[in-house]
Order: sequence, then structure tokens, then C-alpha cells
Amino acid sequence: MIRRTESLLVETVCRILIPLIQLFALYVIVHGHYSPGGGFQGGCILGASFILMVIAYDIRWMKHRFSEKKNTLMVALGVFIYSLIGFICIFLGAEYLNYGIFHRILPVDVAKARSLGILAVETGVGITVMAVMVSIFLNLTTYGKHEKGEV
Amino acid sequence: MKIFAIIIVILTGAVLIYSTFDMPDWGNPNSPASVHVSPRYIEKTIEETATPNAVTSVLADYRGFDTLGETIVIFTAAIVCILLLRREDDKTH
Amino acid sequence: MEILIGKYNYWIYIGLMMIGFYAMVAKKNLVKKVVGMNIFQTAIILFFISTSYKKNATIPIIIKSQEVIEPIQYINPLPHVLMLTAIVVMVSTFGVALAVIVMLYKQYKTLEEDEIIEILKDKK
Amino acid sequence: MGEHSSILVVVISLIASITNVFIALVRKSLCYPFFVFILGICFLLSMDILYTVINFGTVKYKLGGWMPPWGIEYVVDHLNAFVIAIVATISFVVAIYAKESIKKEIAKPRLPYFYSTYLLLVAGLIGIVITGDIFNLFVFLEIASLAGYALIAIGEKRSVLASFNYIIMGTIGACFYLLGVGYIYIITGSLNIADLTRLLPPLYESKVTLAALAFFVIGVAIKIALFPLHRWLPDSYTFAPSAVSAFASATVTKVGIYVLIRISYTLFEPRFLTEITPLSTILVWWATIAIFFGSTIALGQIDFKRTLSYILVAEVGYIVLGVSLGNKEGFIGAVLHILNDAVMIACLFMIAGGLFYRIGRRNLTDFTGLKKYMPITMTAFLVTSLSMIGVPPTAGFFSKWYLILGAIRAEQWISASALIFSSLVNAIIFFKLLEKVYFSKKEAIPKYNFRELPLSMLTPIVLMGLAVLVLGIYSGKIISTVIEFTVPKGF
Repeated sequence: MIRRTESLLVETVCRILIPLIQLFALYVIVHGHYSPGGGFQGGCILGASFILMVIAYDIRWMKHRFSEKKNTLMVALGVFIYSLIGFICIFLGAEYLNYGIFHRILPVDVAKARSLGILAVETGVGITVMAVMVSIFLNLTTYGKHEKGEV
Repeated sequence: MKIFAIIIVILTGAVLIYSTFDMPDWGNPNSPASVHVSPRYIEKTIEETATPNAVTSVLADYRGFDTLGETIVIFTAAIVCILLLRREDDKTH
Repeated sequence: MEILIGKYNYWIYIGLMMIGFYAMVAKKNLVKKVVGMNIFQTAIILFFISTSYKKNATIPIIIKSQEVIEPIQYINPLPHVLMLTAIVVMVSTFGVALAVIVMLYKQYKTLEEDEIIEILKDKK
Repeated sequence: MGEHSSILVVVISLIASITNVFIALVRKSLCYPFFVFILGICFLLSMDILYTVINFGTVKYKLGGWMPPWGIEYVVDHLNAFVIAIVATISFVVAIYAKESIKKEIAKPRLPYFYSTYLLLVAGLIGIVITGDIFNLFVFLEIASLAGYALIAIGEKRSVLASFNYIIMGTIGACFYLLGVGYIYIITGSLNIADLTRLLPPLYESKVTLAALAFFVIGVAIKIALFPLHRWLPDSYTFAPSAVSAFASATVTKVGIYVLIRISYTLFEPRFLTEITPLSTILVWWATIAIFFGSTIALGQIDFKRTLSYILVAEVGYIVLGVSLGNKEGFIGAVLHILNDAVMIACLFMIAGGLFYRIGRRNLTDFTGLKKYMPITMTAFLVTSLSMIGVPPTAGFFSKWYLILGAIRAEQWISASALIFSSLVNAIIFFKLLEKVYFSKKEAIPKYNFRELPLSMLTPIVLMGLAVLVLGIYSGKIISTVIEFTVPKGF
């Protein structure tokens, strides 16, 4: 039960554009080691794709794809990943957020372990930023109702 | 009220301009900020973190706790928006 | 004259900052206040970023094949990192401020500060 | 956990606020027990830190394993550990109190998010205090501020406008602080406090250092509501939910004062404030004016919470005065007053919240004849009021004694008289109230449902009332084990 928008043009363009935007966002997140980019930037782009979905179609259609419960879960999940990685470092016997210690459990040297740690952390940041963007946008534009209409 | 505001703004501006005379020039490679802590990040980033992008390695590793803090800040913003605005009484499906 | 040209980045940020600060203190419309807050914070970000610049240097992504890495060839990454944090903080503050403004609008049906104060006085 | 407790005290409350969101999705009734449990752990960890610092000296913790000027470092000395213990204790006690009082003031579906935000405020405040890096301090300052804005905005109707004003003022303060950080960074290139202490002395003559100090002080002065910049405080704490007023009023301003102490005496040397810049003299006068005005305005208020807010403005003046007097007695008095004032203000705000809980009002006239109906609460109120006035065996007497001694030793006669004046004002306000409570012939208006508070609200109030007495009796011991060591060198 998807309600179509009035403009066929907007719908078709968004249908093509949104997956590309999301793909690009993932590229920005994972390629942060070698080029400008990283969790925040990628997360913002990813969040923007969902916001575009809301603007081009409507909220119900977007929530059909990405429910509020999932969104709230993801807001917390990203930060949780980040802080959990810090805790794993403590359990392995190093300081909080000292990713170098991962070389004990992974078959890599210290520098590479740090690189992997950065990647994991950036992923967490990306998830949180994406979900937060969507959450703030929905709450602000609909006065917290998550539905079309007046105040 | 407007005059009061203008006075405050001009006072702040005066302090800012006054202090600018002792600041290093724009783009000076020998300014203290460029020689004290930051060179290590540029020199050692590949060796220590296997990440060529120094901004990423500083962001997520050398100063990783700041980044945790900022992720928490944005998490706070989301929680605050839900706390203040979200009303569950209307059923959405 | 040399001071004017050599430090022109500082003059720009000072100007921006005073505009933002004035809007925050003097404007009566709540959204204008928050926009002023944003300009103010952007000015600070501009200040930090301009301190990181070195003449004839490039972005801090180190070329792997290089034998000796000279810090002078790359701009200072630290202010960029700090400002990434500050931008996120700014966005969050902006979000919270807007949420509070939405609540205020729901209560008073206006965004002008003096009108709200007027309504509060009438209630008393 | 030993060596890791300094980081755990921050991270556990952060993770708990995240986990709380998960729990809320599964089962909402579990949120509150979890919330109190976590704050209990934080309390124990803070005591562990205090114990370690007292017995083994300064604790350092390198985050991410990087050496200090490059990575972020936690440095815990006596002053930090002391303030952390205060924040953790008050947050725990108020959390117990919050259960009943918040149920009446906030809609039920919002409760889990309220607990999350409260935990974020605690984490932010402890993070500010514990860190040894000026930029990390800014990040946690923002966490604490954002959580604070929201907690205030969910109060009564008027609280939203108060919260908006707080956002504008608070952001100006935080931005000024950030600008100060930028100025320090541009002339030294470092962000670590210990490193800066070494780098800054040759730069004391620089205009940039002066401007940085000015921005730091003004930014922090907004956050602690020092007199002309106090405009956000009375409205915010009057209309916020009672549990939030109790916690925030007791800790937010105190943490701000901690930042002021750190900046003025650790980042810079004491001689920079007294000989090179006239900052200590300015602060002494500024604080004196704050005491006079705060006390005077407090006299004319009707709402009990608003009265307390203005008294708080005056109390902030006390502590800033003690810090900037520049002698040992004043400084000891100030640090001791951070503790005593946190306990007293939290207790009084909780009593105000209790009154509001029972009768939905909290004007000064509502206290009439309360001894009959709320005997235990009113006993705690009696003890705390005597302490606010400064009657000997209670805690308030000792800190005020040291502050006045310090003012006399620094030959600041006007400041000393301001302290005495403020005590007199407190005496007028609280004796009037006590008279209403204990000796009023008039009956309490019968239509109200006057009863003793529920146990979960009564226990924290009684605990704080007892603490006022106990802290008074053991103040000598507290000074000799902790506060003696916080006095900066050169005093």
C-alpha cells in the first residue's frame, strides 16, 4: 500500500537517485582512511537520502521502509558500538579505546589493528549520525506526531 | 536594549581586534600551532595507525575520546528531540 | 597595511562573529536569534580552520610512496579534527534550540519574544 | 576495577544512557531500577577514586594509550576527586528522590528518555571535571549543557521560554570558552593542561593570552551565573521539574566554578592573576556585587524555588570570592563551600519539590503550620535552614567562617561585610519561614492534602539533612584529608 506522489518526475528521479546516494554514503564512510570522509560525513549523506525519501514521497512510505523503532534502535546502536569497542580494549588489558591491543585477537600487526579499530568506530559513528538526522528531522517537521498535517 | 547590545558587541570586537595583533600571520608554517603537537600526527600516522588520512587517524584514534564525546553529543540531541517533541498518542502505522 | 593583509583571515572572522553576536543579543525573533547563534559558531570554526593553514601545503593525506615525510608539506590536521567535533556540537545545539522553538510555538502561537512576554504578562 | 575507575565513572553512565534506550524498547518498567543501579555504581566508583587519590596521590589515565600532548589524558588530583564525589553523590541521592516526584510532573511515555537525559547530564558533568584536556572539557560541557536545556524545558509551562534563554546564554558561554581554547591553541599549539602549564609562562605578556583569559572567564561566568550574567538561572530552576532543579542547582554551577579554579590556578599560575593582570581584584569585586545583589533580590520573592535560585546566585558569589581572594583560608572556605552548598541547596530544592508534590504550590506562605503534617521533612528543613544562615554546629558555619577569615586576611572589608550581610538576609528569609512552620497560630488551609511525603522522597531529604550535620562535625577532618591539598602553590 504505497501512496504515490503527484509528480511522476520527482518520483522517478528519486527512485533512481536514492540508492546511488546511499551507495556513495557507504563509500564515504569506508573510504575515510584514504580520502576526505569518515563517519560523520557519510552518516549525514545517508541520513539525507532518507530525508529525501520523506520529501519526495511521504512519511508513511518512508516509515514503511525504516520504522521508528528501528530508527531509535540505530540511534543508540552506533554509540553503543563505539563505547563497546572501548570496553573490549579494557578487557583485553589496555587503556580505553586503545585499538592497538586488537592485534592479540586478530591476525594483524599493531598499526593495522588500529586502522581496523578506526574503521569499526567510524561505522558506529555513521550509523548514529544517520539515525539522528532522520529522527531530528521527523520530530521537528511534524511536531513530534510523525504524520502529515497541522500542529 | 539595542544600544546595550551594540555596546556589548563592540566591546567584544575590540578585544578580538586588540588580540589579533599578536597572532601569527595567515599561512605561516612556523606558527606555534604548526610546530608543537601536530607534526607528529603527520609524520607518524602511516607508521602508527596505517591510515594515510591524518584527519581520520587523529579523529578516531589519537583523540578518539573526543569523537566518542561528539557522538554522544549528537545522540543527546536525538534523545532530547524525542523527549521534548515526540507524542505517541497518535497511532501511526 | 601589512597587518591588514597578513592577517586578513582574522578580520573576516571577527566581522562574522560580531554579526552573529549582535543577532543573538538584539534580535527579537527567536529563529533569528538561533540563526545568529549559528553565524557566531561558524565564525569560530572559520578561525580555527584558518589557523591550520600553511602556505604552499596540501591536505593532510599522506602519500605512501614518500620516503621522508615533511610536516611542512601538509597542513595541520588537528584544528580540522577539533572543528569536526565543533560542527557536530553546533548542529546538535541547533537541533535542540529548534525543538525548544517548536515547543514555544505550540504554546504561544508566535515566535516574537516581546509578544510572548506580553502574553505572559496578561496571564498574571 | 582499580586503575580504570577514572574512565569507568564517565563511560558507565554514558553507556547506561544508551542501554536505557534499548531497555525502553523492550520493557519500560525496568528503566528506573537500572537508572538508580547505574548511579549507585557511579557513586561507588567516585568513592574509589577519592580513596585512591587520598592514599596514593594524583591518578593519570592515558586514553587510547597515547602520550599526553598527543592524546587525551585524565588527571585526577584532590580537587577533581572531591568534585566528582560531590556530583556522583548528589546525582545518586536525587535519583532516588526522582522516582515519585517526576511521575507527577512528566508524561509516562517520556520517562525512559528522561532517565537517559539525566544520565547524560551526570556523565557530562563528571567528564568536565575529570579531564585534563581543554578541548575535551568543551565537548563534555556541551553534553552537560544540551542535557540540561532539555531537562529544564520539560518542566512547567513557563520553563520552555526559560530553557530557550538558557540555550542562548549557555551557547554564548560555551562559544566564548571555545574561542579561549582557540586563542590558547594558536599561540602554544597544545591542548593538554599539564603541557600548557609548562608552555604558557613565557607568553604571559602576549595580548592573545590576555584575551584568552578574558574569554575563558566570561564564558565560565555565564555558565555559573555570576551576577549580571545570571539572567537564565532563576527562571530555569524555578520552572524545571523539582528533581532536575535539585540536581542541576547543586552541581552545574559548582562544576562551572571548578572549571574557573582549573583555568585560573592550574592553566595559569597564581602570579598571572595577581601581578600581571588585575583579574583577582576584578573577580573579588564582581563576586562581592553578586553577593549583595543576589541576597537583596532573594528578599523580595514569593515563590520558594525562586528565592532559592537568587540565594544560589549569592552563594556562587561566595565561592568565586573565596577562590579569588588569593589566600589559603579563602580558598579552603571556597572549596568547602562547594560541598556544603551543594548539599544544602539540593536539600532545600528537594523540600520545595516535596511541597509541590503534595499541594501543587510552593509559595513562601504555603509553609504555614506544616510541622503538624510533615514533621520529618520540616526537621530536615530546620537543620538546613540553620546551616544556610550559618549557625555553628552545622556545615554552613564552617565554610562561611573560613571565607570571612580569608576576606579579613586579604583586607577586603567590603567583601567581608557582604558575606555578613548575605548571612543576615538568609537569617531573615529562613527565620520567617521557620516561624510560619513552627509558631504560626493559623491552621494550614484544610483543603490541601497535607501528609508526610512518600518514603522514597523522604529518605533523600533526611539523608541530606543528616549530611549537613555530619559535614559540620567532620569539617576539620575533610579539610585536613582533602581540601588542604587542593590549595594551589604560592598561596
